[in-house]
Amino acid sequence: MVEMMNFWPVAAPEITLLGVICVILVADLFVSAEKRAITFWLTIASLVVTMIVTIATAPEARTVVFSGAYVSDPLSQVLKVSAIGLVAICFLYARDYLSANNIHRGEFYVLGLFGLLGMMIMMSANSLLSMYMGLETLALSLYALVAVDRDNVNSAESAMKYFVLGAIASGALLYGISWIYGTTGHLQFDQIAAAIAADPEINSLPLWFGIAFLVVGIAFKFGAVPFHMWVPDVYEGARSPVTVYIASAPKLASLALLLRILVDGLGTVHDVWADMITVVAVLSLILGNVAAIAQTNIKRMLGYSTIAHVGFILLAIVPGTGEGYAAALFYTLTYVVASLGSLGMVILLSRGGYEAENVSNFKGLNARSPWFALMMLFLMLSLAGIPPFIGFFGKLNAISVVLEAGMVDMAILMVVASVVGAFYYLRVIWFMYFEEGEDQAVLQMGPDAKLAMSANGVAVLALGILPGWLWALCLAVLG
Amino acid sequence: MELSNLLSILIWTPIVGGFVILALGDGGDAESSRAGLMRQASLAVSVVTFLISILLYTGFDTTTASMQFVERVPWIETLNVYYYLGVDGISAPLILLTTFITPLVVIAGWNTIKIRPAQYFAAFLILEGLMVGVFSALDGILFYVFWEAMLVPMFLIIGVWGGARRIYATVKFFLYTFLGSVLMLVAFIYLYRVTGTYDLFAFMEAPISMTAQKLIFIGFLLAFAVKVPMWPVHTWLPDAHVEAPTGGSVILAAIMLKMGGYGFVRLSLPIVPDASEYFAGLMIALSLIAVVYIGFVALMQKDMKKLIAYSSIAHMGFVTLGFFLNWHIGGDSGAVLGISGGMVQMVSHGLISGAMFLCVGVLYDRMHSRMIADYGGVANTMPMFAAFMVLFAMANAGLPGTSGFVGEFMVIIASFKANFWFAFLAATTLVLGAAYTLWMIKRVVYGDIANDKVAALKDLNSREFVVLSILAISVLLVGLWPAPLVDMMNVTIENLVSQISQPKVG
Amino acid sequence: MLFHSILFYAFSLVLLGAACGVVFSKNPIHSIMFLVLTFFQAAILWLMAEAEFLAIVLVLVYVGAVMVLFLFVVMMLEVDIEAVKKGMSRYTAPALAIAALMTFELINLIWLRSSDEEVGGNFQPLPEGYDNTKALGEVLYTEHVYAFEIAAVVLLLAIVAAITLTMRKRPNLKVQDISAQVAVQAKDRVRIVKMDAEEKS
Amino acid sequence: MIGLQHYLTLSAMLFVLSIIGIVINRRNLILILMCIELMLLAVNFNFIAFSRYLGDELGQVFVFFILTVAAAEAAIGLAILVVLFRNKRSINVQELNEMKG
Amino acid sequence: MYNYYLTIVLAPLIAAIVTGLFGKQVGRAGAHGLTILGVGLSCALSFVVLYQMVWGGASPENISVYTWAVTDGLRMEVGFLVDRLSALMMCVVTFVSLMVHIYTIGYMHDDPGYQRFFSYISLFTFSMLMLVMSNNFLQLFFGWEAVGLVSYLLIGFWYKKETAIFANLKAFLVNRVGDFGFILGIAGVVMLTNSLDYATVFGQADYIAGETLEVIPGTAWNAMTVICILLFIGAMGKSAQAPLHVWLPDSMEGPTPISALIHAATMVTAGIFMVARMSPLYELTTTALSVVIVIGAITAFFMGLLGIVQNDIKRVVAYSTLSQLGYMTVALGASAYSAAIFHLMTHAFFKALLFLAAGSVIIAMHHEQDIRKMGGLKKYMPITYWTALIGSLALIGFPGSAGFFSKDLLIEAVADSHWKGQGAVYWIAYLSVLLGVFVTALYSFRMFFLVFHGEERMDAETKSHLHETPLVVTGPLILLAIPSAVIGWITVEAILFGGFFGDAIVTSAARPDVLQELGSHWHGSLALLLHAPMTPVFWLAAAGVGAAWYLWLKRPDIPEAMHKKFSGLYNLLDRKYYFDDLWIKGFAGGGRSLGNLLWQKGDQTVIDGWLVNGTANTVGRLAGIVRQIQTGYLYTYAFAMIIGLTALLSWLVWFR
Repeated sequence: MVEMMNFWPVAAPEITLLGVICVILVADLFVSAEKRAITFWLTIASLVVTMIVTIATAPEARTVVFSGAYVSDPLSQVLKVSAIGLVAICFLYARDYLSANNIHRGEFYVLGLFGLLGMMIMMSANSLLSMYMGLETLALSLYALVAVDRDNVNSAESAMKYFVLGAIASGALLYGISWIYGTTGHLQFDQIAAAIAADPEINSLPLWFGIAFLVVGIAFKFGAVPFHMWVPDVYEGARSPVTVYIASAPKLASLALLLRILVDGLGTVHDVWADMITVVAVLSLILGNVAAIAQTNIKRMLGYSTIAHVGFILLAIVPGTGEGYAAALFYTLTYVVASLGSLGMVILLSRGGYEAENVSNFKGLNARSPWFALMMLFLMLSLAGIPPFIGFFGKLNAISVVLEAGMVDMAILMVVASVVGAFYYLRVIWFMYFEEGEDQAVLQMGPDAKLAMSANGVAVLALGILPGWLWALCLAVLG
Repeated sequence: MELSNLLSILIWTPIVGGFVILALGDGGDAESSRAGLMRQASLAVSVVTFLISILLYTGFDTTTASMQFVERVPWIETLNVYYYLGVDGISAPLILLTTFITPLVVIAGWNTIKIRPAQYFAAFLILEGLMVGVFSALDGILFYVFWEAMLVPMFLIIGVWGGARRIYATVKFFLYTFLGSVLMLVAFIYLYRVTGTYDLFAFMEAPISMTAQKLIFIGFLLAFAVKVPMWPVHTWLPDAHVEAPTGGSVILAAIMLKMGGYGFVRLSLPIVPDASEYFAGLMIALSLIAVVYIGFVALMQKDMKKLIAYSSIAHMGFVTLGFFLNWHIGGDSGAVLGISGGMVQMVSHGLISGAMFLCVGVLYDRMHSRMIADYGGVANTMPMFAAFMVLFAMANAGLPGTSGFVGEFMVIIASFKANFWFAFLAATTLVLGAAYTLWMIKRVVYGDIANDKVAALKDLNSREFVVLSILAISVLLVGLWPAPLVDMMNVTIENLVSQISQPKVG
Repeated sequence: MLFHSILFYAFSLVLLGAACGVVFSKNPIHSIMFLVLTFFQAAILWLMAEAEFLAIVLVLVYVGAVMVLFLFVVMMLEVDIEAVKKGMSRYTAPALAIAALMTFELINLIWLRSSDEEVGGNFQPLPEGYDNTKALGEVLYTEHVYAFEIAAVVLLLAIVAAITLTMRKRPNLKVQDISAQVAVQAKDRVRIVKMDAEEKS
Repeated sequence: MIGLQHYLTLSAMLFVLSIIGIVINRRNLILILMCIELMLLAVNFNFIAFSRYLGDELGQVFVFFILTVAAAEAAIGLAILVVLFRNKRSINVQELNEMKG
Repeated sequence: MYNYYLTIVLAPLIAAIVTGLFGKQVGRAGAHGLTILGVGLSCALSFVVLYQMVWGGASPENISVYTWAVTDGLRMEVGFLVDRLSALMMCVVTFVSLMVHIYTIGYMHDDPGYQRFFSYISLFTFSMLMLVMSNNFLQLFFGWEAVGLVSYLLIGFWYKKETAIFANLKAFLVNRVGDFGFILGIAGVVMLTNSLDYATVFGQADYIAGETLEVIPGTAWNAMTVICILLFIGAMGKSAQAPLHVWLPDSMEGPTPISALIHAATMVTAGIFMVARMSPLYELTTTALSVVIVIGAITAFFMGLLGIVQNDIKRVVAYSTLSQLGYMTVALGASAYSAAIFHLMTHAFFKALLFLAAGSVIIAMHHEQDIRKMGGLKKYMPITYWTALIGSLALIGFPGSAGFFSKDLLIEAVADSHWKGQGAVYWIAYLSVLLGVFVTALYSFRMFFLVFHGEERMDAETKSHLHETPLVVTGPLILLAIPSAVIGWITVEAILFGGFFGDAIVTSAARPDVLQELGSHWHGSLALLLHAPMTPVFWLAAAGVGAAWYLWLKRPDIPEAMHKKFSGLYNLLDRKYYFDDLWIKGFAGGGRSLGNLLWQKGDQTVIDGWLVNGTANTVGRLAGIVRQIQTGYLYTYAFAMIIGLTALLSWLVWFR
């Protein structure tokens, strides 16, 4: 039983979060619809508490508890802190929108927090079992979140699609896990790695099949081609706050999924999965960028753009170097900040009953609000990878590691794809600046959300001007 | 004044000024006193920047080829990226050109910008800072950051204040140039992987295999060729110029095109000299095609701005021609002449094309047409303007005594040393340049008054007069006495030539 | 052990047949029934593999709960059975081809390196006194307590989510709000409205 | 003698069948949910077979959790189905294409 | 002397700048006062310089004013080389210019662009002086182009006239074609010597004579020949040699004073001057000299023929200018540089005189220029009549006139040239100049008779206002008539046979010096005069005058009849051998078509249409296809996943 108790305070973040979720769940029952802000602020407060706990209880070195099911290491710390922050900002953006659309219910926050819990479990998972459990926690929360607006056909439809495809993906993932388990006899990542190292016989077709199924599951979570098809529909169909949620923190969880399984567990058979990931990444890069061009719905467009960005992240993984993983982490972190902001802007422009979902809704934004037009400009440029915004450094590092591995063709593909991608980001900018908008209404949003949005926009510039520390951090975590 | 951080001051004064003006805004009303204040502030910032840049000239040491006014502090230590600035004889004239042209552009847009003037001027100021940054950056990433960031204000300038097809033009401009420069980024990263640093001098010293050199050269080539622009990647330029507001056209032609030429001398030649040698024939061929082909194309333009845009391409052909003559000149001299000629041509083209676009802008402000056919006999109603226009046209045609002649002359002489036919084709610009420029002058300025609109034209106001006079004086000054300009670059270029003559295949 | 084999093949065939029935039958109710059959066959096969605990759980949880839920939903939704009785999707042919390919690959993989002596009999006999339920119970609450807790969370989450999605307050539903009744105060009960005396105009 | 390979083969066939069921079915969403259950069943077969083959309980523990999660998943899936049906009055797969392109 | 030179150059420049920029402030009187003062000062000082050179014993001076730029060891400077050649040119230029300035006061009296005009001609004087006084190729090119610029501005002076602005564009562009060769020539010089300075280049001339140049790969040509021909192409443009002559007749669209100054007396002779200046180079290459002489001969004869059919008074003079320039060029080609310069000088006076006289007639006729509408003007304008007569006689080389000495000796020189017995080139040159004499006399006196004699064909309105022009017009006529009459007599011996030019003009030691040979027969001006009737030149000229008299005064019906009978020939002449068509329709039109083709097909269709927008469209179409794949159906999505999965598995099984 001594071994049983050492999980505190290593697993404190998850435990704290679960605790506050229960508190909020109960508290929300006693809060009337008009006073829903209490739930909101309680949620924010609990996130702050969780964040503090996460930082405060961070162990000095890599610590494994729960019989090897849970690991706390710098990677999990960085990912968790980022995820908590992203979720908090997402909630800040969401509140006014939700109340304006009569879907302001405590469940939204609870489900969001459950999702966060799932992500954190994934980030700290040290075995395929806990990874799977975390993954399902996250996935089930997301399915429910997408459908949270019960009266919206599109939400329900996209939730259904997401659910079915997600179930197939987790089925594939499980099937893969079963093969990994069958060939190595283990579920813990370090043991899997050790088993493969110990017996070269294992490194053969059955294991590879397992890996292929795992790659399908991972690629689905990322939304990489050809397992991407849920992405645009879910981005479009979900209500905007949910889209913001899906587009931000879960990407970090996906990265954790990838890094934990493929690197921690299967790092020794890097060459097997590298080729698969390369193919998937190349397809994502091409298809994501090309398809985004033809979109008129900005959420859908950003959905496709996510696919393209995933291509970058995956390509950075391919070389299998520490620097490459760091680059992937850096890219993901910087990407989600910009993604959060740009989808947040969709919320910012929407009002009760009016969705600013089309790219054309951004027309004339510069006349309506020069400041937020500028913020959106920053975000778009960051996504397009134009310096001095942070997105550029993400691309820089990704291309750098790819070149280091001698994959010149991939590097060229990456830059050419980013040129194609620049087009649709530019379209948003030109709608904001060059065209007259029909909508002249003043932006309706609370000061907290506006502040968050400004901070988000400025962050992509500020990070771009001083990207050194973040890169150093990523290198320290994974390099 | 402390000169050690002069370059930083030159970069950040306009950028910070621009952001302040952007933040203060004009309240959306071009007629308001707040907008007026912003105009004055913009002018003040640009003039102050120019005045500070004079220190760069006075403090510049023409006897050394090494970098001056150097600043070097770590920026991104984990990537070995430095905030590394410095100028030599190649970049200093271009920085001066930048700081010189910007106030003129600000003045030129004084009353003509009716929508969001504060943003307009702020965009130009930020652009100015970024352009100075490009010319002074000595670190690959810093260079690239300035290089790309520059696209954004220009994109907005064309898109917001441009003409009817501005969106097509500005997106084309952006994507074209972006496509070119991303490959340069790949080349930079490759060099970083070889040297472990983004220091341009480390790039220059590192031995690189021939295959790698060729690939790097191609990466650079696309970036710079698009910017210059060289045939056949020039087609963004006419569109961008035509649709851009006057100030945008001026900056685009006067300075942004120079980025390409600057890139060739600063990066391509010294970093991959062997590949440059390998590709020199191709480069010369493309340059000559630009001179001849584009000369003919310019002849047939119906739109004044388009005509000047095409003439810019043809003139920039001389720049690239001069730069790549080195390996075709057998004798002991001539390479320096070619590169100096190219550099002088860049400065001179900056002045002349800027002036030409301003002239068209003057007409456009009055008649809202750029079509040659809408004009005729402007000299009758605008004699003062006609005088300027003819002067600048003559400069554009490369008349001796104007700056347009100096660079062309040097390059033609140098190219004769390389090959008779190089010089022969290059010299066709004497005929073609005169033909397209003066034919336009004939149709626009001369002749009887074509229509009532022309009859109602008013001659230059004092603001326009001042701008054009300043440019006219500079065009004549450089034409009559280019020695100060040439002396500024001589040592650096000689050093460059000796540097690129040594193979560095590793 | 021939008998064992025969049993295995027999149940397997029934299982696959039932699964096909799930996929291909036109009436969803039939599909559910086929699924129940499938689960039963699976439970039997698991028993044959000496995984008794899971076999029981499968029957209890799936047949007892999940399948009932399915049935309940199908009946509750009053789905127009006739309307959904349409043919197969246009991907049928290529999908079957792909399926054949995938099956071939998987079976090829499974039997690839199996020499004759290896085939069958590779399940180690369980030690004497082995109790599957006990063995699982021992590790479930110690070694796998973390996953177990998460499983609890997942179930909680499922409850919350299901309620969120399906429970709705009907606007016309007349229900008592006890907390409001308790919290009522005197001034809420009687409202005194001051009115001006009516005047004839 | 029946052993690992037999179970794996059965599992593989079941897995493929369930996937095909999802693809070729254009009638009924409930059927798709059922196919998902089938798929998980196939996975469970794999785990149990491997667990027995390797002689440790890990696989069976995993199956236990899969069963739990599958139940939760089924609940949420059906809840979404109900929501969808309330909005569309249909659970026809072919009518589920409001969003595309 | 340095200050003298600077003053000579700068005085007209300053006057031009002040009048040009502050035209309103200085007013009309100020404008002409200032410019005449400036040019007058230049003229006076030029004569002082010439005096110093010839009689004062001053040696040639080579002075650098300032360094324009230095790079790559190439010094580019602005400086003066003043020797007798340039001193003579300076005097001619400034004197004619001064006359024209004065004349302009009358001619442009009513023009609104009065100040502008004075500014231009003053600027021209400056440019021309820069050209002739230059000590290096760079400045030469500067002056060369600057005179072209002023010529452009002045031809288009009346910019409302469509013909004028057409003519000035044409003039500039044709000149540019010449300059194209010229700058290549300069570049060639730099290639061989790495210097632009005359002294350095000429100093190295002998060393580089053997250099070769591969213009067409595999064939080594003599570099000097190539360079000299290239430089001569420049001269052809500026001095209007066939086929680059087409601009000169059209340039008559400008005001008459500038026709006199620029397009007769000074600028067009810049080419002659340049070749003379480059004599150290030309002497090294007989091939180039052959080219020069043939071009000159063709111009001299065939352009003269065109004068016969012209009816515009100024155009007739213009064609005669072309023809005379041809003469000078022939002399250059014959290595008789001094003869060419001598003819240049005399021609400057009498041709300026003729133009100004024509201008005087035009003023009197109220800007009517068609000689068919004139006649019998002798009694109305006596001064003009007599001065024009002097000019015409000088032009045809009437014994004793300035033209007689220069032209007669020029023809002698050609006859004596070392080409003798060397085949076609010699005979082409010699016969052209001989027959040219007849032609010259014919068209000169045709015009003279039609204008001043015969019946009065003008309308009554014009006739009623006919009177002699004022003194500012006639004064310069008289002043120019004097040198036209006597300058030859006075200076012929000194210039041609006295080694007047010293080192400025070099002739090859390898061949007999033509002028020396000529000088061996020289017995003084009087002897030559007396010898005149014994030369074919005299009789040819006389025949020309006689024929003109007979055909246009006595029997005007004959030309009419011939016109009809030989309409083909007439058309050929009337259309100027179709050279204008070649240039305008052929080259200019062809250039425009080519430009259109490259623009429409090359830029718009191929590069923009196919490559740029084509790529964009392809991406767009791809996007459309991708959208098609995203059908919205769940089974499609699932199917895509399964295809992906199967692909991965298949790859593992078969390709790994």
